[in-house]
Amino acid sequence: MRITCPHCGSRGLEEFTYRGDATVRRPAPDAPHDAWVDYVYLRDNPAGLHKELWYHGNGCRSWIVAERNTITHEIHSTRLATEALSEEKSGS
Amino acid sequence: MPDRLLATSALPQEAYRVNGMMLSLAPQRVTVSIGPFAGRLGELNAALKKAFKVTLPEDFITVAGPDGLLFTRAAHNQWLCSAPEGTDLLATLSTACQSLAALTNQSDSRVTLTLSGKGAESIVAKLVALDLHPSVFVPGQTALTLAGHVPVILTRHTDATAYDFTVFRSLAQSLHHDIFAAMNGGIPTSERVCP
Amino acid sequence: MNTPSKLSPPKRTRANGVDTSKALTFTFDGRAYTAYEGDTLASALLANNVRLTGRSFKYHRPRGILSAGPEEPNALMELRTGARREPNSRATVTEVFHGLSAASQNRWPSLAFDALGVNGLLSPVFTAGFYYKTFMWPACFWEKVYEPMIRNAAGLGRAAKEADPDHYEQANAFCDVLVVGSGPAGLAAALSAAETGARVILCEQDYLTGGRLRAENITLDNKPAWQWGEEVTARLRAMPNVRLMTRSCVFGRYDGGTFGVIERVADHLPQPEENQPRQRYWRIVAKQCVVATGAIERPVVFPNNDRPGVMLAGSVRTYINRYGVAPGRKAVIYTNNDDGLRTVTDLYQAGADIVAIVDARPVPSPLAQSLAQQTGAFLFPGGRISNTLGRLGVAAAVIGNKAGKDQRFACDLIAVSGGWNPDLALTTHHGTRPVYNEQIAAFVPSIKAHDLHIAGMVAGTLTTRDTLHEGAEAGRKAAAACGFDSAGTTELPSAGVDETYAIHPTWSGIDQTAPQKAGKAFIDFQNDVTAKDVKQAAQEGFRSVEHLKRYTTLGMATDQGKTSNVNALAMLAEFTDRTIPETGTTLIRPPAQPVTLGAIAGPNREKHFKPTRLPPTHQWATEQNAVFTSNGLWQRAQWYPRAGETHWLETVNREVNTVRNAVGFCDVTTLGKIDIQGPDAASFLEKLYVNAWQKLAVGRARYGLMLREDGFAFDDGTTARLSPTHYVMTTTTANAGPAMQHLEFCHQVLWPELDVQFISVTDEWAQIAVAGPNSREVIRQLIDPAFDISNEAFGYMAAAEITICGGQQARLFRLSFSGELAYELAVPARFGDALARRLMEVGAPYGIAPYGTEALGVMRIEKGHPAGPELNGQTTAHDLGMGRMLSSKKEFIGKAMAARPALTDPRRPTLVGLRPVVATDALVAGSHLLPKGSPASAEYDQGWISSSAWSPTCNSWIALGFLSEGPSRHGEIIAVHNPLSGTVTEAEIVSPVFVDPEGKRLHA
Amino acid sequence: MSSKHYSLFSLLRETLRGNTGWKPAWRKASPQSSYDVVIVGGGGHGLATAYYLAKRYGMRRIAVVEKGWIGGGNVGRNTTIVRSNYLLPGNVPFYECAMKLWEGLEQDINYNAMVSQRGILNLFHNDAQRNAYIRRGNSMRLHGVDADILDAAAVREKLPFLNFDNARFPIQGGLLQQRGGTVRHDAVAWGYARAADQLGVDIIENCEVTGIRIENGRTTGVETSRGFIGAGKVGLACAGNSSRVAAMAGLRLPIESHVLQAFVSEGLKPFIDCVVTFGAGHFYVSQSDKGGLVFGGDIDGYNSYAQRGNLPVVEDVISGGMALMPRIGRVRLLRHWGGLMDMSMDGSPIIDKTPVEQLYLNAGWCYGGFKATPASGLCFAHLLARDEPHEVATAFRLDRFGRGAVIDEKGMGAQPNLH
Repeated sequence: MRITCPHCGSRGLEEFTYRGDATVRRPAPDAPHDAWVDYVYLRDNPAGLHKELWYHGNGCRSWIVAERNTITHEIHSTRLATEALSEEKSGS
Repeated sequence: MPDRLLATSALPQEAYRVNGMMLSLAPQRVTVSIGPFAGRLGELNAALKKAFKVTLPEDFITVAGPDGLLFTRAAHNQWLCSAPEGTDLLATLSTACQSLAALTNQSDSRVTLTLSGKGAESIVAKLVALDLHPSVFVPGQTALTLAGHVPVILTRHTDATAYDFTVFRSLAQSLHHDIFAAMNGGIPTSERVCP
Repeated sequence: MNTPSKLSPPKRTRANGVDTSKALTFTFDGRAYTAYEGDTLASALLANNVRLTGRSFKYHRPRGILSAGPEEPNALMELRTGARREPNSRATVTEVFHGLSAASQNRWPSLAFDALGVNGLLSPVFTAGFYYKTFMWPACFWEKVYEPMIRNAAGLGRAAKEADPDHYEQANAFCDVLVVGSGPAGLAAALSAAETGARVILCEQDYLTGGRLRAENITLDNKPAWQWGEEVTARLRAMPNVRLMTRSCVFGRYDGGTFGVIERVADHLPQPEENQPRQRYWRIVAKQCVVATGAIERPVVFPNNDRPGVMLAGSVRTYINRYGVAPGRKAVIYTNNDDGLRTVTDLYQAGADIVAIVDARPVPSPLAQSLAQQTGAFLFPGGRISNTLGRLGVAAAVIGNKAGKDQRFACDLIAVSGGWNPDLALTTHHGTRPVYNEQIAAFVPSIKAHDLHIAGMVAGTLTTRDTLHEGAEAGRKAAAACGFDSAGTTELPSAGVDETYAIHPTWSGIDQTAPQKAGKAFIDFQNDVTAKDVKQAAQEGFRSVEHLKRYTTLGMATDQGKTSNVNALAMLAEFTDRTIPETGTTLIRPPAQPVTLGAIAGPNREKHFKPTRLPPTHQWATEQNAVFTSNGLWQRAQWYPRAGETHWLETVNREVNTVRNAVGFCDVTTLGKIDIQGPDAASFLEKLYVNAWQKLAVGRARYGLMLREDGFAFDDGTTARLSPTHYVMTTTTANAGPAMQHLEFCHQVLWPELDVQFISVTDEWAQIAVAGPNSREVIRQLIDPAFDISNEAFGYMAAAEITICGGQQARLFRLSFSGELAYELAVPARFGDALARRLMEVGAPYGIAPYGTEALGVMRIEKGHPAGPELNGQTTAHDLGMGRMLSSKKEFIGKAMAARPALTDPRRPTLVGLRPVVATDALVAGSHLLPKGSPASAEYDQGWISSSAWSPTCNSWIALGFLSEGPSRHGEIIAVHNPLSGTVTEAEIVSPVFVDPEGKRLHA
Repeated sequence: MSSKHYSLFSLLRETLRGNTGWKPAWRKASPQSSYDVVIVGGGGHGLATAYYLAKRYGMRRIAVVEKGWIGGGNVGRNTTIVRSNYLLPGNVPFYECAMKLWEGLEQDINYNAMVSQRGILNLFHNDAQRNAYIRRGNSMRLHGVDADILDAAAVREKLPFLNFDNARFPIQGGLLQQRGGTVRHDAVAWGYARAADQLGVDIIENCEVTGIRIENGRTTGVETSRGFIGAGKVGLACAGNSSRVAAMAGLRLPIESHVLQAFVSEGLKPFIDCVVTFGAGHFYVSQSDKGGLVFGGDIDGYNSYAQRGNLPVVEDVISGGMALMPRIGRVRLLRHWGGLMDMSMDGSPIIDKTPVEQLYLNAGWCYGGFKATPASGLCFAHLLARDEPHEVATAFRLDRFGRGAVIDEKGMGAQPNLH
């Protein structure tokens, strides 16, 4: 598998570390207990398109949001986490 | 007053030659990392432009300033600035970019190994999973990547046949071994070695 | 090596791939033979009339060479000897070199007489699924009797006993178009793609390009086809945008256009030249790929179809045309298609008698008729071979005519063709199942991928002309997909004759009404799976192809069913009254051909399995005769033995005593160090650590604990404030990388609004701990006079940027892991070595000595500081006795989850100290803690020992452990159970701080 | 006369009559309109559950529905290792229960799954690892499980060909569980299927569950590609597909699906007589009764339903093998493949009721499902039959994440790809 780092371009899997589901959002500090349990433990785990976080630790140290198909392993898009998140914030 | 401490090199100074290629330790330079604070990149570039007539490169390349200064992009939001040994780089940069960026001395963090000679590209290709074709990894370009298991900053010299591997000091001996082993293994027969 | 043969070299005719001027000598089972350069072991053995080459796995039946390629199931050998012994090597792809020694395998005492051939007599018992029904009585016999018996018979060749002496390389290559296979389709594809200017890599697993162009007696542009192949190869070699890799097998297609390739660099040499790798493992990343891997011929299943001398018809032609070897003198050809009939002509021209042509097709073939006339062979239209005879090889074929009447013909070769199967491997590695094509009675690729093009025989295209055109088209399309458009079209040669295929499948080929009378009809030669096994499996309900494969072991041998899978599933379809598409087929898993483990591992072996990180004082420590230990990738000095010390414990005790009583020093560079700067640096630290940071004064350091988001402890260390916006954080050695990743995550994903910058300075600073009552005096010898390090000016947990030795920039921290008055002194890494030497000099009057990680560990246990064994990812702040550090006034990572009931349960095992009732009774880390007097049973288990040491300071064994409700139980005597060693030791539960609990020493 | 029971007698009789009397190992059942219990998933766990439900809990009217062919998931794709060398009290009794069931399996189900207790040896390479293994070994001993600590010399005596003299991370010793070993994986599925079938269980292949019918918060059956099947209780045993199936009932699980690769070499004359795990890299190996080295390592580490992995892990695993056994340099890899792992958030399984009434979950097996098969079946059957957890599976609750009572053997936290 190769992942296109928005900064560095196409790189091999070995340069990256996986974190998982990029759609979960850290609850507010005073959020109810269940919201925290959901955030830390529950996952959609879809078969198909999956937004996920990767860390380009052996490269530019960016956190990246990749949209990848978990059945075909095809990567549809990659974005910097900072950009994807700031867009989400300004969009909401 | 006690004697000054003497510096020790992470690797022996002598160059290794095999199969027409050479692996050597690049001259030590002074290096400072520049990490622009939030939203200050524009001001920082303006300040650098004023002081050194350069701005931080957006691409992963190295640009040259006056007095042997080099600026290399080295992380998502970090650049390495280096200068010849003896420069008080931290002070120079502090003056220029006060409060616009985090400045951290990195002079001792890394050492640079230079691999040069005909066929060097095929040796680099044994260690680095990057497309090294000169149209893709162009002379002067830099990449943050892995050489085998070792993280490096790889730079292709502008004369195209030499490469710099900039590596964390503690890993320098390991990387040196790996490059030397790759050199000894020879140039694959399918490799086109440009004259 | 054996002495060269005195025999005259075998005669060759018209070989297009062998240099008959270069004779070589090799041995097989100790006997010397002659070969020529360009021979495979198989072609050379055939030229020397060696037919018996191996024994099958289960029944130990005599077997000969079946094929001329990597699909070979029978002719497997051990090559070379000693540490270079290579088991299960296929003679059909082994290039002969002078001095090659090959040996048959899986036979005893000899190949011609194999005692385990007796297994064949037991074959009525050894049927499909036999194992699962038996060996159960009595139960205890499995391990004692049955399994040892089975294992004794298991496997084929023997792995070398010694470490592989050769070395291997890894390499990476990138291209626009990767072409796999250099037959007519592959060459045309490479040429048409290269002519557009695209970067092309052409991989050929063989040592010569050309594929079937070399195997067939055909012409292109009125010249032998192989000459066209050589011309194109030469053109490709000359093109700067082409990389031509021979002896390079593309073994797998992985994600993102990545292909795994093994290049056999030196396997054709007696041994690699000095420093030359034996093999090189390539990762090739291609934007587009043309698969032109050709096809593999199917055998025909009939009774005793496994005797040496039964060969694939196409392979017979390969031996004749490429190697100039006629594999037999009296031949029977058995085919169900026109392609197989080519063999008649080629064999005839090579001087063999064509005894009979058995054309299994129901409709008589005019081509077969004319060939029979030409060669004087008996023709059996609609016939079949109903048996073969012979002891260690074919001596006769029993041929049944259309009416079912059998006739016997003496022969030494039966060339069989059941049709051709596209070599699908690379097209199914991503999980796409192939589809059945009635026209050619074979499975063809169904994959539709934007980056994959399939051309030639692998696509089911079986004439030379069409494969050339298809190849050229695929190459052009692939290049176009990379943005290279060609102006013209690639010039292709004109094929000599119109080839026909006209297959009519004959799957079972055996007489269903009277099965097995004549003998076993083999489908999978290597694993001895017969038609009857397939039938029985179907009868027992193993009707899925996957079940069939697993139940009978069909297709699981070293050849992975390349010649057997399609025959088997077609037969399964027959037996279960289904069509072939209904029955389906299995996926082919990578590797497409077996690949050498050493090559995949590459240079990462032995001492270089993983990189080594060396701290700045490594060279100096080596000179001090330090004993080193691995701490992650770091090499650290474990202790520094001195002359006269006879045991490591003696050394460590001396080092501890030195620190406790005088002064010692230790390189602690390996701890992770992160430089953190920015207006929000303090706020950032507040999020990371459980405790408060805003109010830490400049010039001070503080201990901090980090949790994971799930509330368990993650890492700890001290962080010092160098300026209002500048901190330097330390992490544990083990977590330096993960901590950096964590910080980046928190900054980029969770709190991007925080204005903070950070960078690792682990390698930047050589950091040395100087500890002991005399440490201040030693530091004073180094530090420049401008700096005051008196206890008043530079108290415990102070931090400062200073200069030493006359202006050398440095950092000084008053930190103590040992509990003594202690400092950590940091200098730029290049001065680390000199600093160690200087410390030895200036510290000598104060009794200085270096100490290693072992003494460091003893002293931290004496002080009750948690380290790796305590911060094992399963413990909470509460467990570590740091529950009260959790700030209630701010948010931090892990806060919410740390409050869960199970994490704060007071019954959780919590950090305690333990001291044996008898000081010299060892406390062993990993022992469990049970109430005194309770039986050694898990229900009484209350905790465990995480760390222990002999404390020279306490003159006793001491330990840290976790004990349920531990802090409230100080003074209680508990039983320390170590059932692994059968010991129970009594120990007192005490505070985890054994030395100087008031902290007087570190504040001194 | 047909040959249903396997015995020396039936074997002899079939040998004499050309093996023509063997009957299908299990019937090709078609779905009935309803069952008392429908198990979703015809893998090892589902089949074992059905068997124990019928055998030990006396349930009748049981169906196992499988979308493909039985045993096609992880029970047929693993590296065949069985062991009970666990550390944490939530796990040890459960895996030991499985171990004991393995030990009597052949006689119980009249099928030879070749349970081979050749021992499993976990190597350690530094003091911290040694101490952790001592803690684990002692935990095993306290639970009545066999465990022994070997020093480097004892390991050398047992496996002299390991790399002792030139290793980056020298071997210091190992934790041995002699009762651990290997089992012929496919045979486990077939054996349970055959035994369950003989007790009247319907094994329905090529029957994909497409929905879970819920009325008033209560499960009433499953929609399948072969029509609706009513069920008093529905048990999910879908391993890597757990999240997909649970989602049909509106549930989100603390599970991610990941790919784990496995590897086999060409057949070799046996030289590795036990299961060995490398402690300084990601590699474990055993040698099968056919002679192949069966080995594996870490999961690939990203969510996947593809049943195949990538080269970095291939390289990582094989270099681990070479580091441990430099003699295998010239041995060849024959095949590698991938399976879907239902990686739970703490690395331990879930056998529990779900918030939907009459819907039960057996999932989260990570890469350890095979060794658990008999106990998983037994405990799931117990739960389905009695509506309360089996005594050795009381910790495997779905609410443990909320409570914090996680069972985290590796101490990696809520990061499934690190377990």
